[in-house]
Amino acid sequence: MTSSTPGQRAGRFDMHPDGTASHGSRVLGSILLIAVAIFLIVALVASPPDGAGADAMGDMVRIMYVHVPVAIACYTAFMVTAFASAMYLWKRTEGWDCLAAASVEVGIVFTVLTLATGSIWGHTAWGTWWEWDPRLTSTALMFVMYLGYLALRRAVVDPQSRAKQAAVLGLISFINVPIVHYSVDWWRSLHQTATIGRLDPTIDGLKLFALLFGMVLALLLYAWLMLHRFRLQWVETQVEAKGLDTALAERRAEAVADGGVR
Amino acid sequence: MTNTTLRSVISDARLVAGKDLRLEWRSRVTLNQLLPFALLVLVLFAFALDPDRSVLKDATPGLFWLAVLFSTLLAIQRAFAVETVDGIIDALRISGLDPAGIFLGKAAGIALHLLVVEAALLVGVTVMYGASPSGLLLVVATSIAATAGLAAAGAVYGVLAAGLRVRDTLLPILWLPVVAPLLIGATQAFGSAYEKSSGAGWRWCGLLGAFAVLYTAIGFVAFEPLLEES
Amino acid sequence: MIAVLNAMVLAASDWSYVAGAYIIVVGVLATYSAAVIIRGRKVGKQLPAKDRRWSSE
Amino acid sequence: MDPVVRFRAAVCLLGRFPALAGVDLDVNAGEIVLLQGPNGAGKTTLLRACAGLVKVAQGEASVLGVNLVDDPKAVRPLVGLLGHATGLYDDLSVSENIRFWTRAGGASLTDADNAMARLGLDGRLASVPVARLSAGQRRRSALAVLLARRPRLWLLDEPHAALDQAGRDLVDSLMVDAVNAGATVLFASHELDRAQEVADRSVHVVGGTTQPSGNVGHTSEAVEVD
Repeated sequence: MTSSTPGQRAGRFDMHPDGTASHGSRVLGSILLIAVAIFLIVALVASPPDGAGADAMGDMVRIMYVHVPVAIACYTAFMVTAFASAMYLWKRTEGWDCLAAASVEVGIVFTVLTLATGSIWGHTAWGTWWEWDPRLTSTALMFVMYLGYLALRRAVVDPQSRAKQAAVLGLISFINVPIVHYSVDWWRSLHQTATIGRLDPTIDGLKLFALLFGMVLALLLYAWLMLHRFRLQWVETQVEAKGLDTALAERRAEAVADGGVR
Repeated sequence: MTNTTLRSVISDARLVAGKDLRLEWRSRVTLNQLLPFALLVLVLFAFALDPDRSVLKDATPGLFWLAVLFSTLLAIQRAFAVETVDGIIDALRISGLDPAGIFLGKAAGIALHLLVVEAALLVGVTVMYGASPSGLLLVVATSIAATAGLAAAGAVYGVLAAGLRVRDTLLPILWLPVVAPLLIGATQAFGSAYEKSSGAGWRWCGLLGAFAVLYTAIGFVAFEPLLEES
Repeated sequence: MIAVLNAMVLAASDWSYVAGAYIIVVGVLATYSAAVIIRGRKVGKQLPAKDRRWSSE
Repeated sequence: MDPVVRFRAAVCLLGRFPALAGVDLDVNAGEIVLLQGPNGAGKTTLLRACAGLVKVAQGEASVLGVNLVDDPKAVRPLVGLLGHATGLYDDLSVSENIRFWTRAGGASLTDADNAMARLGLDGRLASVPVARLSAGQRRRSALAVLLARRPRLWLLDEPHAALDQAGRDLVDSLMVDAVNAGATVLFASHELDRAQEVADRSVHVVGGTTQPSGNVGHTSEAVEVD
């Protein structure tokens, strides 16, 4: 599927000449599209509702099949950021900085989804849109922390300073995640009342399959999004840096324009 | 070798902290601005909640530490505002001071300012909210541990934001989520201290101490690269 | 806003929660993917194809 | 003997702007070298690069045997930089500032006192907060800090600016004393008449590059006025 000559095979299977797509991302994307369709059928139609015991969840259990996977994807994303930040501080190559930055943005999208599905899930369990559940609360704090990371990136102009400061922040933020989580956990466990309890349904058979399928799918979706987002970040960095040769020439030209002095 | 390094770090820290205290003595920013601000926050809480003392009294631990948190933000901003004018950051980089020493010195300076604020707030909640602690030792220990953590994290995030044009708005969003565990721990520990059951309180106090140690370690490592780029 | 949500919720069954959750997840991911790809095309124009290693197969 | 400052095709970036776009520079031990050139030519960046405050992105650069490309921080304890900013705390007095920065650099308080005396800051001025000083007095205080630190390479950015006649004479004699004590001086100035008298030679900086240097007298036709 070469698309070197636009128009020859113009169609929706052609890659955009300027885009971030590659052959690999195309293949992965197509597989994912089919997989998502299958997943939706498994999760919403094929799998049975949770129906055993007094606190059975009924159809609500289906929210689990997306909530848990997106939560795993968001933690994975921030783990990748921490790793890439450490690698940047070691190697000082812009690729690691791009990876860290891209992963934070994708991670934030998954965090929003985690919070949204968690809140919807919670509404049936607790009757309110927000309850001070440890996992939800610490995820919300994590969300703000990584928004701060992006805000810092936007605030620093110099590319090298930005990369270094962001890398340090990316590492520290990741250390903070478990601290925040456990402190909120202990805080809630002191106040835990009977009405607030996490409903952990027993999951097996097709339900377990739907959950595992969702997890694999979420991680693959993360990988596919990262392919595009990383390339976008890379292109942005290159466009920033591209000016250097021109800028050097322009700067030296000042000397020539001024060169009559010698 | 490491021993002499540590000694030079500590002597640099004392130099920087001494300079900060002298600056405070000359400018009186904490005395004239930070203390009134903290007490003002206590009054505002009363307006917001209820003039009825029982509500305020029950909420004293949380309100106390919220007031401390807001005051700390101002203290951090002040601590790094004096370092970012007129080429002082360059002078610090070139000075020969160990960055870890600068970190410790700045954190110690912030911590001392905070302890003064906390002492005033303690009097404030006793007089205005009618809350007097039963476990005074726990109150003192909690204040010291939490202050160390707030100051250490504050110095790390303070220098991170120091050189930026948006530092005043960026610092709260970066720093407040990080010290949320401190707010929880200190409030819980104070809760026990004010209600005579200080068993769980000491555990929270230990958590605060662990946080302080962790952030001091982070500061030792992270301050140098951050000072270079701010 | 919350009142509207609550009213909707009262009238609906479990399935509306489930549908809501799935619509949000699929919708947000699709929108974000599209946004990233469109941004990539826009920014990519400023860079010659040889600097985008993935574009030449 | 290796030169104290050695730059070869050195490029320094400020953000994305190449403030230095290929500098060649040699300064030998014991020289007083004047950097001249129009505003925005890169003189300040060149001095800051020598102090290890600006990274050298391309080319070669070493100062006092320290490779600035690999480890710019290592040069900092060896040099003294007087920039446009003075690096003084407004709320502290002159002597408190000088003593703080002197001790920070590991020098003794006697050095601080001697430096203050040399710059005429030991009298009434010593206890005045820096915020109340005039621009010239601030500069004298910053010079005292530099003197007390006993750097091996003096980097002075417009040292004559804001100073009165006596102050300018003092700067010149400080430079000569520094060189007599074994140090090297690199300074930028627009006051060429005065600067060329004290300098051994001058280097022309334009558009982030250096023009080949000559003796001061021979480049006098290159004098520019801004």
